Amino acid sequence: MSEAATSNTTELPPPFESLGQPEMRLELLSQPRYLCGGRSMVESVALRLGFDELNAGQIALAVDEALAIVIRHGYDKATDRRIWMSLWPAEPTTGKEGIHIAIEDEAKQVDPAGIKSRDVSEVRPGGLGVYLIEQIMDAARYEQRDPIGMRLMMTKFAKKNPSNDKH
Amino acid sequence: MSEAATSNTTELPPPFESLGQPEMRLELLSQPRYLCGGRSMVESVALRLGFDELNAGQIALAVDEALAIVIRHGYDKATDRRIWMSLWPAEPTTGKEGIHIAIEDEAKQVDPAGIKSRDVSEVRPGGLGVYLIEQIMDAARYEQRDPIGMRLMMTKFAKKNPSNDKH
Amino acid sequence: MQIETETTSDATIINPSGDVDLSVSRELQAAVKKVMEEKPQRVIVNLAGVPYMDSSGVATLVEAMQIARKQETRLVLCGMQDKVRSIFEIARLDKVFTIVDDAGAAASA
Amino acid sequence: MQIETETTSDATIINPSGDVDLSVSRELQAAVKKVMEEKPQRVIVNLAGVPYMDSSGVATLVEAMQIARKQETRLVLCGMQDKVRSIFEIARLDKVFTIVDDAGAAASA
Ligand SMILES: Nc1ncnc2c1ncn2[C@@H]1O[C@H](COP(=O)(O)OP(=O)(O)O)[C@@H](O)[C@H]1O
Ligand SMILES: Nc1ncnc2c1ncn2[C@@H]1O[C@H](COP(=O)(O)OP(=O)(O)O)[C@@H](O)[C@H]1O
Repeated sequence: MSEAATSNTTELPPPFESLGQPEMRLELLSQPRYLCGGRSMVESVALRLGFDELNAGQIALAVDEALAIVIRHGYDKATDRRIWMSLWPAEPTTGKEGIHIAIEDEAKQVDPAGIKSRDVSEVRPGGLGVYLIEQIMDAARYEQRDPIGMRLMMTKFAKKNPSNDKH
Repeated sequence: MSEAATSNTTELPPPFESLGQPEMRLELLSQPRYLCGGRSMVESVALRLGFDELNAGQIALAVDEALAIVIRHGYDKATDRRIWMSLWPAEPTTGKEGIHIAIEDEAKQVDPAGIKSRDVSEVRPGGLGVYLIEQIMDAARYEQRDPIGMRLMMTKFAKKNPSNDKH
Repeated sequence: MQIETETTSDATIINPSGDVDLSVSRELQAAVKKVMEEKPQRVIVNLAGVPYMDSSGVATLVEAMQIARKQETRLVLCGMQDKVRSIFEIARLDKVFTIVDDAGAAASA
Repeated sequence: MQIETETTSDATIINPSGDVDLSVSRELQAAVKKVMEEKPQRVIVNLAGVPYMDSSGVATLVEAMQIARKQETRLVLCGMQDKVRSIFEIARLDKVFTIVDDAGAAASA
């Protein structure tokens, strides 16, 4: 049990509830024309939180893909639903420069285990969104919100630690 | 009285309550490092709403100035307070391409009439924020929120109408 | 986004400009399909004017490649900016497409 | 933001890079003040690496101009990108500052 407690404190991404009020929180309509606003915001904040341009751009891509998945799959392209994106600097919770991001919706709940990236060596259009998110972020986790909707938690650090294990 | 009713429906910026739920709403901590997120978001959305690059950039500047005024004057540079920015496309309410923006805080209330732009022909550092907002936006109005805080309502159209009066 | 198409004696060149994301990828898809229907020998998609692309844009280009292969059209991508190249690399599609630096090189790639 | 300063025989050149907004304008202010304390004949602020500036950055430069006038330092701005020029124009400061195209022109303006 004490082992579980320890691994809980280092869980990545950290539990949503443990992060407290986000430093930025964006609510947007489920319309593709607003994707640009979400990703631009994240990109410029990531630059301020210590990421270089390439990595800030990739975080923006991960966010764009996550929002687009909610629009296409969660809301079946309905344009009158709401999506929330929350940001926290990773430093206070992890001691490392980086960012935690949550994407939340009020869509039908699905089994998080069923949201998987596919084998990209098979070249076909589509099915890249989850793969890109997993490749870009250091950690990503889908979960069911209480009482409705899904949540994607993501964490990325500005610089990889030479040693993976700080303990 | 009927005159007042007519002029109310064409008031610019429209009354906050008349605009309904914003299509995007950003809540941010009162920290200068997050200004970039607010202005980048607005800039890219303005481009999608029909503004050219120069005007989208100027709207971003107006938003940056408005947020900075809240941080400096409303919150006296406290970094743990909240600011809200809401966006609506102007088309549904005005029939013209453009954007409505609201910036809200929970700061001490001041008399909106006291928030004025200064004479810029007198060259001195500072005091340009309100002037820039008024120059850039087609309409801007400070008001007291109920029950606390201030609100800045702003409207800008993508293209000036050749005739100013549509009626 | 704007999409301009030009036809030379050797190739049809598609020049999209602006971010290609979910809100506009269908426009690119339609433009590519229309060009492919002519069954040109060579189609060049010049991405020099595209600062950003997400997976919906990539999907459109993968689809274009599949059509191209069926009808023996040569499909070449060129002018990729760094951010756009990065999504092709992460998705391991940088070796699947023929990607060259500029429109000049694309004419003979 | 990063600020590099170089000194030639004729001038001190300040090269800020990155957006200049409320979060970094004090760094620019400190760099400018430090340079002004040396009372150089000519100070050039090269804004080529500054894609964005808000009124806190402008205030810093107005302050620099006031110091420069008092001590007879020549202050020249150069390399302004369109967006940055636009705030100087709106604030009607484009005629108050000496603004030239590039560092070469600034050396003799
Ligand atoms: N919020 C969500 N609600 C429902 N399904 C989701 C949600 N998020 C992800 N998914 C699932 O994850 C997958 C995302 O697919 P993705 O990798 O973007 O490829 P594509 O959308 O092109 O098929 C889909 O299979 C979808 O069923
Ligand atoms: N939310 C607010 N709360 C208090 N005062 C405000 C608020 N918004 C604007 N003001 C007033 O408006 C003015 C804004 O100043 P500004 O034009 O940016 O110049 P500066 O901040 O450089 O003096 C200040 O005089 C301030 O008192």
